[in-house]
Amino acid sequence: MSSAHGQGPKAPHAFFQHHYNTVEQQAGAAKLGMWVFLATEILMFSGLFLAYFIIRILYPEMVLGSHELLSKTMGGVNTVVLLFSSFTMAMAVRSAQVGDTPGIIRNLIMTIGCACIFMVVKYFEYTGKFAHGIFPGKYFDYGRAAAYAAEHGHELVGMPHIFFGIYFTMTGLHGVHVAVGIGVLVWIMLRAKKGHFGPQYYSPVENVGLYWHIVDLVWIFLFPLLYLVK
Amino acid sequence: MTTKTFLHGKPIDDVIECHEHVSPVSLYVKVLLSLFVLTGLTYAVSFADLGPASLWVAMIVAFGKATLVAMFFMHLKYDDRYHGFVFLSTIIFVAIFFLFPIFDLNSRARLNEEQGTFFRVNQAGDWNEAQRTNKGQVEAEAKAAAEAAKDAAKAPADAKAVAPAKP
Amino acid sequence: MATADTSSAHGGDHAREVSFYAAKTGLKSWLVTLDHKRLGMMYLVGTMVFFLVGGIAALTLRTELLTPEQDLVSATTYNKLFTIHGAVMVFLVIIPSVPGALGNFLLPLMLGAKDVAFPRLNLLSFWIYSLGAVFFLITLVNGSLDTGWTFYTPYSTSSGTAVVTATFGAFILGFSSILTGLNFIVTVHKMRAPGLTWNRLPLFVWAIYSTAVIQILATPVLAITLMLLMIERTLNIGIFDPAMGGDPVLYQHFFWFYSHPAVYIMILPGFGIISELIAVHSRKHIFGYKAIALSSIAIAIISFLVWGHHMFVSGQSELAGVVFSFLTFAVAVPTAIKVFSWVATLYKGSIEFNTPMLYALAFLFTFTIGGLTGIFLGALSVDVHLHDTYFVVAHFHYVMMGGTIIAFIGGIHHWWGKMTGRMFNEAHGRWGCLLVFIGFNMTFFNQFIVGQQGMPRRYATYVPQFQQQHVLSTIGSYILGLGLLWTAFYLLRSLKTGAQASDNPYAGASLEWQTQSPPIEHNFHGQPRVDTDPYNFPQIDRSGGMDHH
Amino acid sequence: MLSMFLAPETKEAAKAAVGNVAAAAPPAPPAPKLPPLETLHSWAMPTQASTFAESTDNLYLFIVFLDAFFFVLILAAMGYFMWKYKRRSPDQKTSSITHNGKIEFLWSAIPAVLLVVIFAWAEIDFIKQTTPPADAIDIRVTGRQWFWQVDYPDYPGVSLTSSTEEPLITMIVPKGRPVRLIMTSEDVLHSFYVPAFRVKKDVVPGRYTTLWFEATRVGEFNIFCTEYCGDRHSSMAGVIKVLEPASFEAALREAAKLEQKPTESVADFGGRIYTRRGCNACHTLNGDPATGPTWKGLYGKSETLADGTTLTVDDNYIKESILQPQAKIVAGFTGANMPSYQGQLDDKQITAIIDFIKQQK
Repeated sequence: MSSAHGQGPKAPHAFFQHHYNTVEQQAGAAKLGMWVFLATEILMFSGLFLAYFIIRILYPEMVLGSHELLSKTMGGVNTVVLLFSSFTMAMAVRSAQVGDTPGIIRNLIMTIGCACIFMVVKYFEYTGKFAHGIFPGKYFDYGRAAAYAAEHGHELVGMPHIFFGIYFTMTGLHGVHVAVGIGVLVWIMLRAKKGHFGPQYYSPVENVGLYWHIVDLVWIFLFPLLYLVK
Repeated sequence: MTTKTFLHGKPIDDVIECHEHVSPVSLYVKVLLSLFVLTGLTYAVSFADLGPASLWVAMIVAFGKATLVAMFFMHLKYDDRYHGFVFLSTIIFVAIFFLFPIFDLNSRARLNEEQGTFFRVNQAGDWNEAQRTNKGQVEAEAKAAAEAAKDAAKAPADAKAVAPAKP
Repeated sequence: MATADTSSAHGGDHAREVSFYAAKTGLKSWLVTLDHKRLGMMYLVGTMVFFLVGGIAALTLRTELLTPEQDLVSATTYNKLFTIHGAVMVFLVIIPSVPGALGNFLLPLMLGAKDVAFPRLNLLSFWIYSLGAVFFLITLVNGSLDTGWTFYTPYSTSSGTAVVTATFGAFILGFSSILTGLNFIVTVHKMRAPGLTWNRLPLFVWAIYSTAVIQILATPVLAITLMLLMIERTLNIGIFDPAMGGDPVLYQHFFWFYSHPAVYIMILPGFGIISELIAVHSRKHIFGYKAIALSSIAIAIISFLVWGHHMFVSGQSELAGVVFSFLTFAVAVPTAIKVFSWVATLYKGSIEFNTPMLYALAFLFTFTIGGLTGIFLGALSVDVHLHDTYFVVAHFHYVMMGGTIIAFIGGIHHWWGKMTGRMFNEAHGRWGCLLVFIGFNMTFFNQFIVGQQGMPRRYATYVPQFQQQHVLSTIGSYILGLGLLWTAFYLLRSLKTGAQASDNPYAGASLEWQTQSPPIEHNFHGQPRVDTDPYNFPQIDRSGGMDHH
Repeated sequence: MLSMFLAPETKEAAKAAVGNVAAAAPPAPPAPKLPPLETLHSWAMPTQASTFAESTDNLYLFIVFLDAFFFVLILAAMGYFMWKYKRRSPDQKTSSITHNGKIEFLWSAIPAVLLVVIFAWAEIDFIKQTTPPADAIDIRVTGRQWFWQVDYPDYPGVSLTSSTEEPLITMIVPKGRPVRLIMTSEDVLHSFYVPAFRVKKDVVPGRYTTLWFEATRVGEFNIFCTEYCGDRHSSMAGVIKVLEPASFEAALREAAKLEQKPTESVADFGGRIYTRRGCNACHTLNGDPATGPTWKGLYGKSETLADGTTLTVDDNYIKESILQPQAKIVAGFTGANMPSYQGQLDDKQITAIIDFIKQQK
């Protein structure tokens, strides 16, 4: 990159690992590693998406009937929250690039805040479902769920436990990723407070950012598929 | 032998180890606003009755949003092209993974329709029954409650698990 | 030829440094090591321990099959034995063996790097492997597993054995595989020595790289499949279990999307070893370097398009079967190219019949049989007859055991001096190879015949007329077991009594031979540079640039 | 724990080794006594007894010869090089050849063409095998752990089963008439395989799969289950009998008859039903628990049910268990999935079974 900015090669920083030859090599390896890791994340989620599509093909009416029980508003709020957190994350990386440490911290705190809001909304969504007997798989209580659906003017068709099984699995795995994301965001925020990051070295911020964006990307697909599509 | 310095298989003066690109804040803001607009669009469309097209519309919008995030927030637009290659080839392999099972499912449906399957029969049927007879793990009262409530909720009346037709 | 650094290229000699074994001592220096060489040795020990466990299971079930009746073990135990044999051999031995042991040890050396790109991730990967292994051991004591290594639903959702524990073990092992693959991809991209361009990479590196690509793209799907299976078993969400509205054939799609490419995770590193062995021991430039390198990548990609050939009779749509069959034949072509290229490498060479080369030649024999019999199984109408019979058992043992394991053993011999600093006894090695070769063929060749006559696999009892062949198979398996034990014996013995290995006992030209045996902690004195490809033996030998014995 | 691998074991040792699932550990079942598979030589394919067999075998042989040709070619080249270019002196000259575009193209293209030929041949045969003719006789096959049940929709009331212990006629088909099997499973995956016919298809729970064939030889042939289905997978075998069309119907009626013979006691008749209707797949007579409770000493015994209540096994409980197996499950057998015999056994037959159970003391 150095050539792109017309500066000389970067000087080794405090976090330079000796098995690398140059700072750029270390940063490049970290970033490529992250992208390859993201590829595995996408493929892992793709299994659940495929399961979802297969279920949709096998039981179209059941999926359409069941998805009415999900709250579009809560899903929509979460979508907006996650998109905004992606924005603040990108801003945190930018702050690191230009050496604005308070900016990194401010943006990371906003990102973490959004992630927490997301989890809180998820908590209310889940407990709201559980309260009406909507559990995954064999714990699904057809009677209470059907009564709940009837209250809201919908009708359960076929075997809704499958839809909610996949719903809880997909959003659950995504939720786990958000929780892990909160953990690593807090970690880099603490490091940012110690002043570890600047234009010379910001790989961790950038890579956590990439991870966070992929969590957002997955939700971009989950939201319409589970909550919206008719 | 040349006197050129090589690093990682390339002459050192050409080597690009790590792209850095600082995007302006205004770009990020524009991307965020577009994402919000697209989200609003899917949300609005979900209330319109588009039939089978709604899945396609939703997916196209989602792909648009994903592209925005990947290109600008994730810097793919300015990044080492190999990273984009990794990302795109992942999508291609996901497509392969999706293609064959869905193709299989669609092209074997013919036989199922001829014969009538457990699937089709069970769909309107009593999955709780199937669950009890096969697993016997759910508490008895939960099942009883489900059974009773189901009748009340007027679940399809022909809710009998139908065994394969026997002569 | 490659040089370790400029001064040694001009004949200057470094004072010998202590090897990586001696650089640090104590248990902790192993358990938390970041050194790829130590991790490679630990993988070697780990995989060999489980090779023994899987082997004992195999010999026990072969003994049961001496008679058509049920006598030595009960049917339940028999089912557990073949499941343990399969699951341990696949998940704990063959998949991690070559990349984990030889790949870790050799990849950075071959690239002229000080270590892999992410040493800490590498350590984590090893400990994840160990954790997965612990879950398998828990499975063994806690009711074992009787589903077959494929965990087909709905049997796996209803079996009374420890399916969740075993599945969780395999799930964890998947992450070890993913992280190793990730590490290797980045290492190959970013850590190559100056001058080591893509078409100067040793073919072993190409093979490990292609393997890593598959590990990255396929293993996450295994992880999600096993996760769904665990959820299905505990919560009955109804994706795979027909009693809950799921589709068991869908499970097979999920499973084979990983497990067919996994076949190439297992065999591609073996291909890489064979390319090295044949070129070095016949002092010839490998024939068709580009074709071999690119065919590895081609195999890696096409392997994702053929998984349905495991499902020709499973009830998937016939049309899908036809498509998968066609693509299956497509994957045979790059494999054929490799075999032809290896044979052509021997042409006008100077072939030395030492132990590693004997294993390479044995590989050519057994793997060719394994590959050619794959054609029967790719052909739809013939596969209908042969599917799930002993023919399949024989076929995949010829590929997995006769391919990967024989290549692995050959590779261990080839790099034994480099890894341990000692040489094994050559005569002992040749006897071992002979025993393994005879035992292997005797065990599995018969099984093609019982298979084509309709003997289904996974049978604890069988029709009496197959007994003769089964007895022969069992005797063969004892010979094979003996050969392997003998090999383990003389290799371990060489650690004490073996002659000191020179830095480059076989006059190899790739970078791993440019350092001490065993290597120093940071691999090289100074920065290695490369100005030619690693198979330029005729030129090297002619110019006398390399010591020849 | 590893002892299970190491020592020849007694039943007790097996139970100890499998720990918490000891209750479900079944006894060693006897090997199925099946008619030998007919083959011409000890290395040849089984008898050709269907219209598919010949063309499948032809393709098989074609691949055998092709493989043999290439194998010999590769080995001959390898052997010749090994002999000719063996290292005889340490400084033996080697060629500096690195590649040859022409020959590399040839050895990629020739196999590719041959493989396409094989694909097309196999594909044509496969399409034939998967398209049953319209006039085929339908037979329904149900796979269960661990026996086959075969029903003939055109002959109401005719039902045959395989047995895990005896080679029973499981299916009767006329020679020279296409037969279509419509198959499903009631529990796990099975696979219906007749080596002599070269046909095989998985039997999938929750779905129907079909298989068709036209037998060309009168005789008895083996049926195997080829998809692993649990403990007695290897005993899930049956016999398919091919008859001249003229004698087909009478033989079918005769084979399906499950009536008390004049010379037979009621309990003996019950014993016959025990093997003919697959009860023996899950219930032993020697006291060992298998998938279901043993019948030895069952009658009059006090059993604890899964819900904790106890009852005495009497005529009514046995009858109920046959007709509604899931109603009252004995503790420890909740995972077992016994199918209902409602409509498949009449009162007389049930009485005979009860008598037979009474006899097992």
